[in-house]
Amino acid sequence: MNAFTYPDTVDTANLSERPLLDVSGVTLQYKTRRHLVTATYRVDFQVFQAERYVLLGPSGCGKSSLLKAVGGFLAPVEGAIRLNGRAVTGPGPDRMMVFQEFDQLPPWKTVKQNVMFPLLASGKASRREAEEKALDCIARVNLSKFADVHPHMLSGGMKQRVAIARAMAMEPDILLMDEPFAALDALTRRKMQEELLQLWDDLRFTVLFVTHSIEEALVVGSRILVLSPHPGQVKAELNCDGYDHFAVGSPAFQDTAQRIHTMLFADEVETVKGLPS
Amino acid sequence: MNAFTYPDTVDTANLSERPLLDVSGVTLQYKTRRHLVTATYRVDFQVFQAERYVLLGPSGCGKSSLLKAVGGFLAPVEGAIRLNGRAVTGPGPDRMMVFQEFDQLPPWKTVKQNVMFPLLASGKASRREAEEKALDCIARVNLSKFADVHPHMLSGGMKQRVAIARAMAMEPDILLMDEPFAALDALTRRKMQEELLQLWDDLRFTVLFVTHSIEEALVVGSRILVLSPHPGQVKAELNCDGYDHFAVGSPAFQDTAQRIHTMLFADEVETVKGLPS
Amino acid sequence: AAEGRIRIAEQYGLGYLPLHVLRHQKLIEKHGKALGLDISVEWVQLSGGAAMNDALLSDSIDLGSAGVGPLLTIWDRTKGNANVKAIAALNSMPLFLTTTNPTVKTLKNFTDKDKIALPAVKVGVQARVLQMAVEKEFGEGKFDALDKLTVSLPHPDATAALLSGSSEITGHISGPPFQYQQLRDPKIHKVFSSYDVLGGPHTFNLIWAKEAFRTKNPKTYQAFLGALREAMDVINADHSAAADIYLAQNRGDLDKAFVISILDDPDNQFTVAPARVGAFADFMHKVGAMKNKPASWKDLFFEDLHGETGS
Amino acid sequence: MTGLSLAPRGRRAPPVRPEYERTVATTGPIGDVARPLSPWERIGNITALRRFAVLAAVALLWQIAATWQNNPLMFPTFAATVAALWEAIWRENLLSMAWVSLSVLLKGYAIAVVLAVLLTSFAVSTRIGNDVLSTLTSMFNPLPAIALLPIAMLWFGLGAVSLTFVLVHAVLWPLALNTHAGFTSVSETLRMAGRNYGLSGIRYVVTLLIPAAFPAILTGLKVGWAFAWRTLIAAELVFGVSSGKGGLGWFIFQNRNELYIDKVFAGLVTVILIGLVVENVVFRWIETHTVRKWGMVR
Amino acid sequence: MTGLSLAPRGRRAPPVRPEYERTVATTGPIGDVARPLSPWERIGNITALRRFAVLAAVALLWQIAATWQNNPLMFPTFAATVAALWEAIWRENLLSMAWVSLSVLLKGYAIAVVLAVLLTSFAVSTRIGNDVLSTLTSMFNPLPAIALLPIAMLWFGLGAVSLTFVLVHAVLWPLALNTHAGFTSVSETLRMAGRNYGLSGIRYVVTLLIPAAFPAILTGLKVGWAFAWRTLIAAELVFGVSSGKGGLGWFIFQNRNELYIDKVFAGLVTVILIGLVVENVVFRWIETHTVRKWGMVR
Ligand SMILES: Nc1ncnc2c1ncn2[C@@H]1O[C@H](COP(=O)(O)OP(=O)(O)OP(=O)(O)O)[C@@H](O)[C@H]1O
Ligand SMILES: Nc1ncnc2c1ncn2[C@@H]1O[C@H](COP(=O)(O)OP(=O)(O)OP(=O)(O)O)[C@@H](O)[C@H]1O
Ligand SMILES: [Mg+2]
Ligand SMILES: [Mg+2]
Repeated sequence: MNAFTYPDTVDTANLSERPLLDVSGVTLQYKTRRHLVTATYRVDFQVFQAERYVLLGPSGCGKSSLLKAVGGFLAPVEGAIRLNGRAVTGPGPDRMMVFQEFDQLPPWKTVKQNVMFPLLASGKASRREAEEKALDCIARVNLSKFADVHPHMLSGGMKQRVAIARAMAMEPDILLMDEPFAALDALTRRKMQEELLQLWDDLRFTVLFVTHSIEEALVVGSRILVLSPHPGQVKAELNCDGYDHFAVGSPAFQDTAQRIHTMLFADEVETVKGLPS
Repeated sequence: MNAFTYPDTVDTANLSERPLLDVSGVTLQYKTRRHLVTATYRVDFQVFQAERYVLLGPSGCGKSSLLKAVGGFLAPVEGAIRLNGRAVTGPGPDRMMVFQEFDQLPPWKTVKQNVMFPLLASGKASRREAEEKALDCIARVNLSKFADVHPHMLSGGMKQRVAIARAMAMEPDILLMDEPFAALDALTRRKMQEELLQLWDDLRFTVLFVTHSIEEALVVGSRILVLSPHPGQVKAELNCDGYDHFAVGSPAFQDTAQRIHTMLFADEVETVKGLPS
Repeated sequence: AAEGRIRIAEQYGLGYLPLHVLRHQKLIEKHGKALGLDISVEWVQLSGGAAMNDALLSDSIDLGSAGVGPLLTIWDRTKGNANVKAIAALNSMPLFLTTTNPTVKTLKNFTDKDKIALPAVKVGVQARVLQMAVEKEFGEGKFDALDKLTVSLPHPDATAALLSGSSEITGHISGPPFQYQQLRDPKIHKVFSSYDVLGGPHTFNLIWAKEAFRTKNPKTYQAFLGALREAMDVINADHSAAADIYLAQNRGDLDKAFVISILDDPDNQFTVAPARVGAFADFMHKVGAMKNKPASWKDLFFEDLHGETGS
Repeated sequence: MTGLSLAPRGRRAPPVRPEYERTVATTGPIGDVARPLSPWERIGNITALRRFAVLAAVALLWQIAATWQNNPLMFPTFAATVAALWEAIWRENLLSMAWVSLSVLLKGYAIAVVLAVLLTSFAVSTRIGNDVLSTLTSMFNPLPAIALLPIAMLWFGLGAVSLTFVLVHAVLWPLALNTHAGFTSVSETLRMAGRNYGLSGIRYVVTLLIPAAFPAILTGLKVGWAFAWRTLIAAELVFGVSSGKGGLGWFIFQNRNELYIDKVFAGLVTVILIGLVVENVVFRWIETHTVRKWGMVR
Repeated sequence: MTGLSLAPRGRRAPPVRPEYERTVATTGPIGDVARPLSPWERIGNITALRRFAVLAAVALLWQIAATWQNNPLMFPTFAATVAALWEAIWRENLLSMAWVSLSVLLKGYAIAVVLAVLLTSFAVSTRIGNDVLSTLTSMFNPLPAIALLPIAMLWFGLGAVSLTFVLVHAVLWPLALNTHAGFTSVSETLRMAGRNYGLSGIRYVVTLLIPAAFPAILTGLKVGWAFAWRTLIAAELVFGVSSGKGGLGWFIFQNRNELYIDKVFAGLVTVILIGLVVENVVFRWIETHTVRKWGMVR
C-alpha cells in the first residue's frame, strides 16, 4: 500500500475541465402495471476523469437505479446523463458494471471464461491476451484455485469477486460498482479495496462506487455524494481524498465520518418517529 | 437501546446444561460430477439456549455451508449435528434461515404475503394472526409502505429486510442468519442490529449468525467462532458478550477486535505469499 | 350386444346409398317390428376400411361396411376365430383409371414421369385392380410393374390435384362419385374401367359382421337383411327419390342431377348379390395378400345369401 | 495488470471542488412513492392493435398468394374462405360443431393437466419417479395419436372416451416435460426457503414448485393446448365420429370429400380463430395476472 | 411483537464458557480442495439400470394386459410384437425404412430449429417481432399437419419436400414457444450483464440469451423431436409417400390395412426404441454437458 502516493506525482497538465460524467436533474422511475415508483428525484452530480466517486445513502434510496441509469440500462424520465459530452443512450463496454446481485455471472462459463467473456465480446483483446489477463485478474481476487470452476460452485463472496475481476480486466473508462465488497469478509474486503486503489494508482481510471459503509466510502472514494432516503435526492457532496486504510484512526477521518453519520441520522430520527411501534 | 440490559436480570434457574445445538466433527463436502469440494473440515462447536453465536471467517471458508447443514439442507459426510439432542435430518420451521442470496423470496407473493407464508405453511398462526404479525414485522424493518408490492420491485437491501422480517416473524427456536445485514447501509444496518438485539432481549431465542464484519460480530454476538480459510476449520472460539453499539469505542472492544483481526491476518500473510504477483 | 340393438358403421359416398336409405326410412326398425322386436339402431360414420375393421374387432360396432379389400383381409385374418363374413353386397360399381396425360391410351403408355394416385399403395381395392390390369397387359407374374408409379393419396386430395392440373399426379384410380366428377373435365379421360379388367360388373362395397353377432342376434340380423333388400328395391324403383335421400342424409349440396346421372348409369347396380368377389379373392391369394383361399364366394358370406346367384 | 494495459494516462487528478450541502425538496407529488399510471399510459400498453395489424398482414399475404396461385380447388382465397365461413356458420351449424370438438377437447385437456401435475409431482419427489416419468415420456411422446386410437377403441369403445384418451396422450407428455423441466430449474435458494417453511410432499409442490415453475408450466399448457387441437382434428379426420355429433374435424373431412375446399379452409380458420382467442384472451389473462405481475418474465 | 408471541422464556442466559484457540490441521488429504470422485461413486450415478427396470415393468404390464385382453388382432402381446419386430427387421427391411423416416425427420427438424432461432431472435429484439411470433404461433400451432399437406403438395409437389414442410410446421411452433418463454425468463441482471459487454442483436442472442435460456430450449427440442415423429408417422400413415421409399409410417399404415397388427406394434416399438435412444443418449448427453454441468437444473 505504500505505492499509493499519488498526491506527490500529480500531472496537472492532463486535468480536464469538462466532467467525464455529467448527471443533471435525473429523475428515475419504474413503471409497472399499476404503479409508478420514483427511485430518485432530480439528482445531479459530476464525475471528473480519474475521480473515485462514491454514492452513499440508505437502503432503497435509488443508488442501484442511478448506477443502472449511468450504465445505460434505465432511461431517466427527466434530466440527462452525459458521458464525455455525449448523451448515454444504451449500455456499452466503456462502462463496466459490477452488479449487486449474485446472479450476474453467466452460469455456463467457468470463472476464467467469465472474466474473458467481455474482453472477447467487446473485441478488446485476442483470445490469448484475454486468457492471460483473466488469469492475472483472477489471481488478484485470490481465486486462482477456482479458475476452472463454474459459478454455481462458488460461495456468495467468491461470485462477487469474480464479477470484480471481470470488470477490472476490462479497464473501462468508468467502472460502475454496486456494493461490490458487501459480501466480503473484513479481510478480503480490505484486500480488494487495496487492490482497487492500487489499480487506480496504476491506471487512473474513473470509478463510480456504491457503498453503504461510511468507512469504505472514505477509504475508497475521493468524493462522496450523500443521498436522502427514498426517493433519493442529493443531500451533500463531500471531499474525502487522501484517506487510506492507515488514516482510519485519524481525527480528520473520524470527523468526516461523524459528519456523514449525522447527516444520515437526521433522517433516522424522522423515520423512526414515523414508525409504528 | 437502553432497554438492552440483560446481564442484570439473568434467570439462572433456566440455564440449560445441554447445548441446544451440538455440531461435532462436521465435514461438509459438495459432490459434483467431477470434483469433491470440501467446504469445512471437522468443525465442532456448541450453541446454548439464548446464545447469539457468530460464525466469522474469510470468504469461501464454508460459513454458508455450515449454516445450511444446521438448517438441514446439507448432510455432513462426517460428524453429527444435533438439535436439542436429536440429530438434524432435514429442514424445518424450527430453524428459520435468512439466506445470503437475494432470490430467497418467492416472487409470486407480495412482501406481506411473503412474511405470512411460513407462518401459515407451518401452521403456527391463523390467517388473521399471521397478517397482524407480518405487518408488525414489516414495520420493524421499515417497509410498511411496500407491504403490498412484489419482491421484483424492491432494491437489494429491501429484499434482505423482507427476509429478515420473515424469519423474525416465525420466532423460531434458532434463527439462522447468513450475512443478513450485508446489503444494508450503515444506518439501516445499525437499526436492524438494534432491532435484533431488542427482540432477543424480549424473547431470548437463539441466533446463529454469519457475518464478515468483526465489529458486527462483536456487537451482535455473545460468542464468536473464528474459522480458517477454505476448507474451514475451527481456529478459535471467543466470548464477546456485553458489547453493544455504545461499546464500539471502548478499549476492551478494540482489543478483542484487534485480536480477531490478527487471527485473520495470520492467514492473510500466508495467502498473500502464495499469490502470483 | 343384446338382441334388439344394432350398431352399424357407414361411410361417406354414393356406394353406401343402401345404408343411407335404411337409415332415412327407418327400415330396420320397421322390419324388426314385423318380427316382434324393438330394435334400437345406432349409426356411426367412419372414414375408411381400416377404421371400420378396427371398430369391428374392438366390438365398438356390430356391422361394418367398406370395400372388397378390407373384407377379404379381415375374413382371412379372423378365419378360425372371430369368423368375420359378409352379410351382403351393397352394390356393383366400376373403378376408373383416369388421367390428365393425353398421350396415355393404355397402361403401357405410362412413363416414369407419371404418378398414379390411389388411397393406399399396394393394398386396397384400387391397388389390386391396377395390379390385375397390369398383369393382364404386361403378362403373368408382372402384376407389380406399375407399383413404383403409385402414390398414396385420399380421393379428395387426388381429385383436387388432378382437376387443378398443377401437380405431378397424372393418373388416379378412385370410385364414384370422384371419377365422374373428374370425367366432367374435358382434360381428363378414362384409361380403363375395372369392369373391363374383371370381365364384367363386380361388387365394390359390402357390409359384414362377426359370426357371433349373427348367432346371438338371429332376429335382428334377419330384420337387417330384410331391410337391406327393401332398401335396394327403393333405390332401384325411383332414382330421383333415392337421390333426395342421399342428399338429405349427407347434408352437402351436391348437384342432384349429377347424383341421378350416376344412379342412372347402368354400370352402377344396387344389389345384395355379390359379383366377382371370388375373382378378387383368388388374385389376392395369388399375390400373397391372403393366406386362405376361399373355395367359392360362399365361403366369404353367411349362408343367408347362399341362395343368390353370386360369384 | 501486464500485457495489454491501455496506454498509461499519466498521473491525472480530478479538479478539487468545493463541498456543499442541500436541503431535500419537500415531498410534493414525488412524495407519494407509488402514483398510479395515467389512463393514457395504460392504453399504451394494449397490444391488441399491433396484433390485429399482424393478422391483417397474414390475411393479405394469403389473399395475394391464393390469387396468384389461382387454384381454388387446392388453395382458396382469403375472401372466398371468409364467405364460406360465414355461410357455414349460418347454414351448417359450424359453431355447434366447433362446440362439440371444443367440449371433448376441454375434457381431455383438463384430465391431462391433472395427470401431468400428479406425474411430475411424483417425479420430482422420488428418484424412481424421475426415471419413470422420463422413460414414459421418451417412449410415448413420439407415438402418433392415430396409432393409439385402435387400442383406445378396444378399451373404451368408439366415441368421446376414446377421443379423450387420445387427447390426454397428446397433451400429457409435452406438458409433463415442460412442467418437470420447470421444476428442475427452480433456484436452489427458493427451494431451500420452501423446505425451511416445513413444506414437503404435495404441499411443497403446490405452494412452492408450481408457482416457481409457472413460466415453464404456462408454456407447457400452451403447447399442450395446440397439440390437443392438432390431435382432435386429425383423429376426427381419420376416424370419423359417432352418430349425429360430428365435430370440426368431421366437418373438414366431409367437405374435403365433396371437394368444397373453401369450406375446408373455413374449418381451419375456425380452428385458428379459436386458437387466437384462447391465446390472446385466456392465456394472456393468466400471464398478466401471474408471471408478469410477479416479474418472473419480461 | 404483539399477539401470538411464544410464551416468555424468562431471562435465560447461556453458560459462560472459556475461550480457546486451536492450530489448524495441516493440509493432508483435505488440502487438495477438489478430490476426484471414487469409481464407486461414479458408478452410483449411472441411471441406466433404474431406467431399464422401468422398461421391463412396462413390458411386463403390456404382456399381462394383452394376454388378459386376448385379442391378438387388436392388441398383440409383447412377446408376439418382439417376434414380429425380429422378423420385420430381417425380412422386411424395417431398419432401412426407419432410416428413410429418420433422414426426412432430421432434415425437417434441423430446418425447424434454425427457423425457430431466427424467429425468436426477431421476436426478442423488437416489439412487433414479439407480436408476430405470438400471433403466428397461436394461429398455426393448433393446425394439424394433415390439414397442411394439400397446400404443401401444391407448392412443393409430392414426396420428401412436402413432408419436410409439414415437419417444420410441427416442430417450429412448439420450439419457438419454448425458446421465447425461455428468453423472457432470463434474469434481468444477466441480461444487463450481457448488454454491458456491448453485445447486441444476433450476438446477444447467441452468446447470452440462448445459453441462459438453454433449459427451456432443451425442453422445446425434446417436445419438438417428439412431435416431429408424431407428425411424420401420421403424415405417412395418411398420405404415404411415393411407393419406392416407404418409411416407418408407411410400414405401419400398410400393415394396419392388412391387419397385421403385430407388425403394426413392431413399427410402433421401433418408434419407441428410437425415442428412447435419442432421449437417453443424445438429449441426456447434451443435458449432462450443458445445463447440469452449469448447475442450471438440479
Ligand atoms: N453448490 C456448490 N457446489 C460445489 N461447491 C460449492 C457449492 N457451494 C459452495 N461450494 C464451495 O464450498 C466452499 C464454501 O462455500 P460457502 O458458500 O459455504 O462459503 P462462505 O463461507 O459462505 O463464503 P462467503 O462469505 O463468500 O459467502 C467454497 O469453496 C465453494 O467453492
Ligand atoms: N424493478 C423495479 N420495479 C419497481 N420498482 C423498483 C424496481 N427496482 C427498484 N425499485 C424501487 O426503486 C427504489 C430504489 O431502488 P434501488 O435498487 O435503486 O435502491 P438502492 O439504493 O440500490 O438500495 P439498496 O442499498 O437496498 O440496494 C426502491 O424503492 C425500489 O422499491
Ligand atoms: Mg442497490
Ligand atoms: Mg456465504
